[in-house]
Amino acid sequence: MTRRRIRGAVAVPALGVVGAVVFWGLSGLPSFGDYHGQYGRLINDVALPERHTTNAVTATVFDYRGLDTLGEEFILFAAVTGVVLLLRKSGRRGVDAAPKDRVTSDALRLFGMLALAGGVLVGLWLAAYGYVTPGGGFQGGVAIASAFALLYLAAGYRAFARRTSEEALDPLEATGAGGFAVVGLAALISGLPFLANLLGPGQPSTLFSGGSIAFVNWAAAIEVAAANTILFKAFLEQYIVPLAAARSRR
Amino acid sequence: MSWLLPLPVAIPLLAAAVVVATDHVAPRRLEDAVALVAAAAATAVSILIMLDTQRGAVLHWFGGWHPRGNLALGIGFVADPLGAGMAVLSTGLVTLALAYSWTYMREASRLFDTLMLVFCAATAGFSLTGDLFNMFVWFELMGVAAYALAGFKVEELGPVQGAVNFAITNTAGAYLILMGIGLLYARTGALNFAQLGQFLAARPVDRLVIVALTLVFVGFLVKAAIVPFHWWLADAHAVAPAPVCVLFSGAMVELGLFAVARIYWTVFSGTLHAHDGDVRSLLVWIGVVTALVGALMCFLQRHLKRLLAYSTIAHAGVMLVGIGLLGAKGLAGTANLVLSHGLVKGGLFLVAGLVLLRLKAIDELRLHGAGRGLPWEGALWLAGAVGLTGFPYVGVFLGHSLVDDEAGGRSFDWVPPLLMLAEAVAAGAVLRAGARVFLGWGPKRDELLTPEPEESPPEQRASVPLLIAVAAVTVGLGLLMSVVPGLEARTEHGAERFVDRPAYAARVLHDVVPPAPPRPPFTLRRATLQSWLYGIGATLIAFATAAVGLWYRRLPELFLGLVARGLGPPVRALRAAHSGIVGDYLLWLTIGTAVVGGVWAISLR
Amino acid sequence: MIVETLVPLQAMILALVAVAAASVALCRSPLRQILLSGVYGLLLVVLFVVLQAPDVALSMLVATTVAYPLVVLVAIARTGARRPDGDEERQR
Amino acid sequence: MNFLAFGVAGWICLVGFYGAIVSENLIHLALCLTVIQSSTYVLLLSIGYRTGGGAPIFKGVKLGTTSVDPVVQALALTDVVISVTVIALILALALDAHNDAGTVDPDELAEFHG
Repeated sequence: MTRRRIRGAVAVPALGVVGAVVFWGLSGLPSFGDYHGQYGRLINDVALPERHTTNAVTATVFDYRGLDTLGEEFILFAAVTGVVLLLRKSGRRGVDAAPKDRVTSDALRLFGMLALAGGVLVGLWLAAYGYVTPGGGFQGGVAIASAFALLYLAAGYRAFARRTSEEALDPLEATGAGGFAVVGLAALISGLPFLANLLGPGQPSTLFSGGSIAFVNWAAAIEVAAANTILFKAFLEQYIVPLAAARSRR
Repeated sequence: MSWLLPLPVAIPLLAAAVVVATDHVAPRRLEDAVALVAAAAATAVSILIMLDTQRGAVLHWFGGWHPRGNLALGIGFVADPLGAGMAVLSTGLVTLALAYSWTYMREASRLFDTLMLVFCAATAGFSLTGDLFNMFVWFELMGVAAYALAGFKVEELGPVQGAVNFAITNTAGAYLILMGIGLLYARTGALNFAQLGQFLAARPVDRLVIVALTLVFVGFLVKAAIVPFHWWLADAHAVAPAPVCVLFSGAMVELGLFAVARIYWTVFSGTLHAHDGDVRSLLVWIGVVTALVGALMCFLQRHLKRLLAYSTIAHAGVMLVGIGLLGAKGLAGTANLVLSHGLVKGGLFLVAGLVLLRLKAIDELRLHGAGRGLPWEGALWLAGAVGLTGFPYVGVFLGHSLVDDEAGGRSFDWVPPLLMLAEAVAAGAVLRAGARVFLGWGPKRDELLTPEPEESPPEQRASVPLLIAVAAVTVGLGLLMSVVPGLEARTEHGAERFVDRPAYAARVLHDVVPPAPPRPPFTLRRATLQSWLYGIGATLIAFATAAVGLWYRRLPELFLGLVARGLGPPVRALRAAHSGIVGDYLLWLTIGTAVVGGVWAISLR
Repeated sequence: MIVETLVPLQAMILALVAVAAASVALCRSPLRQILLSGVYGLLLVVLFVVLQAPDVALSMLVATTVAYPLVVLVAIARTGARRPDGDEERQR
Repeated sequence: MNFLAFGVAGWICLVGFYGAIVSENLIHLALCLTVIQSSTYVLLLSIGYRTGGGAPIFKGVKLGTTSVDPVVQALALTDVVISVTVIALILALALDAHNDAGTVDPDELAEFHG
């Protein structure tokens, strides 16, 4: 028996006991669909009248529990920094060679550019209306970043690399993440609690509803878009460049 | 001065963003300076907060969302003396580590500085928060920065594997915490500690709460490296750059334990009041086992940083006993231990980093006698080892004797001798390694000790006097922690407030400010005869352990044979269990969860 | 009325999610696994929609259609392919 | 139905753990971690669900309409981001392991000996 087989054999009874304990605990939950937690009801009751945001989830994410989101943005920030740190010795940095693009069709290139434009628009739209309808900074940011990934697929690495230089992305990412902290500190300096709303509640159902939620939301969108683009780039460099280097050597 | 509370988090985060934003324009030195100043500022603010808490807990509601009725609407930071003290220690260690890294870490220093700052902010937020899910967010932030820092030397397999094991086990633990949070939220509709505690205290404990308790505690015990969740620690600590080890051993493990204490006292202590005996016995047991396993494994190491890492596990066990006794005095003992151990152990890791820098090796046997020309490093190493034994009025003595008092007071009289033994053996291993490296005592070969991969030395242009100065300050502060006048009275007072759940809830939810306590006197702890005996006994055992480790071959053959026959198989099995394979670690995590959950399901029901 | 049609729908999707989760976890080849986990992610998106969580569904959608596949496929391609310098032996 | 949702969450967690324990490939292991993580989304959203409740979005809905719990959704949102980032980090580590050792089988990475 290999080590892995033994492990699997021991895991089954161990997980069985864990499962028994967990299911026993889960059976003590209130019935499905019959939830009466006070916290969520309180937020549902106050979000629209007090904050003028129609989306209670966004109000929670960016205002009532905005500190969690600050932490979350920095988790993304730290993870991207970590990925760049961990991959700094391999990929493009390890093999210093210019990649060859496999994409040669002009039509495909054009499609890539259009996809980029379309993706960015969708992303901006998602981010903009986050506090009115579903969506928000995170979803919009990822959509923008994935538009760049599409650009890579359609137009090749060089087009992708040209539009995503570190000199531009790093400051953008830092501005997004730092902007969040600055909004918080601005409130603190004006004598209010950290992340307090400086701008009043605004009009419901418009782009400016929710006061400084708008700023925080856009900071998050910028941070998420830049961070994910850096992340995708760091991974794509692992793939595209060693392959190109291997091909040119052959 | 409640407006101070967000700053230890906001300053380092903003500085991290500034370091990244200016990466392509600012010179490296400027970025290093920004990082160092930000960490120092966070430490200074944390100290101010800690002084402020002497008059009562300090609150800050983020976004200005004060509780409605007795329902918390937003997230609050609640600083009390022990939480603020934890923030001071962890941000202070980051400052010292960044000072040490000034010349020690040159390559990729921008990424390194950024992650250190993020780590700094996360530890401060973790220590100060009054909200369960927010604590989880800081936990993950700390983790993400730490995984990357552990794998810093990507070109060596050891660091990469250590970081993999660290990241995977801790992530799995984090998901268990999150499930536990979900269960608690289902029961209470609350995430604020005070509100959770108040809701649960009004009703008897039920199955949902027991399972939530298990999941949350197991998740944090993974971070705290408690047996059987400790495996990842040595792998990750041994391979990270020395300044990072300081944070891992000095702050991160302790924050796992801090979370256990914080959550027990604010959330579960009310509802579990009638059953606290069952919680206590389990926590004390696994704490004692952790201390003994850590000490034994420590004795078997020859890789200096790995040896120190196992010593951290031994001390984490002692700290868990202090918390697990569920009394204010034991908690105060753990608080003092965290402080003195964090600084002394951090200092020892910095000395190990110096040894690697100057002698280009980290293996005790390879370094045999090589450290004769390094008197400063040798002296610091010796001082640190003595600081970890519990010799009266040196290093961990104060914390240790408080834990012993609590154990005696709760008829756990069998515990203090075992803890003394564990700490003494672990300190003896450090002494042995020091004697071999810096004095050249003992043989050059020893099959008892496990060979581990070597580590490539750091940047050679580092400024040695600066590094020695930082290490000396760190070790020195740690040694002095038992003779700070009034510290004992203040930590005991802080611990009494820490365990007072109703007062905490009243402060947080109803803004009831308790009357200002009388100023405790600036006196030293009067060591009892018992603690003198324990301290001296531990020191003797430590030196004896070191001597045995160096010269055990001179013992009679017959005796050695008997010992080998008796202890050989279990020690070999224990060693084999520390396999470095992440699948094994996950299996142990499952088994540990099954045991903890099973025991509590039966005993607390 | 909505309630009555929703409950069987939720039950069905939950059952599918349970099966898909098992197939992702127990599938041994990473390449097949990423395909299965794409299916699993989309099932989760549907589940979140019927649990009235459109924001989470949208996040899960962008994560499961873009972020996961991209990084995972690169990792698979890089580790499954031959090393750039042509040797597949362990370097140590 | 009453227990199905919570039971499925528990099942996903257990099966994810089993897959991770016997995994032969770090990339596979990372995906098993996402499976474990997904159990927390299912649990959180099932907990906050209210029969007949709509999404907590009050555009064109009159005040006082029942809706599901918005807090668990906020927690799940945070959770999704955390999951993506942690997986990216673990995959980066897996790539490094492959660079250093030529394998991503956790059982073959054997640097430590006790």
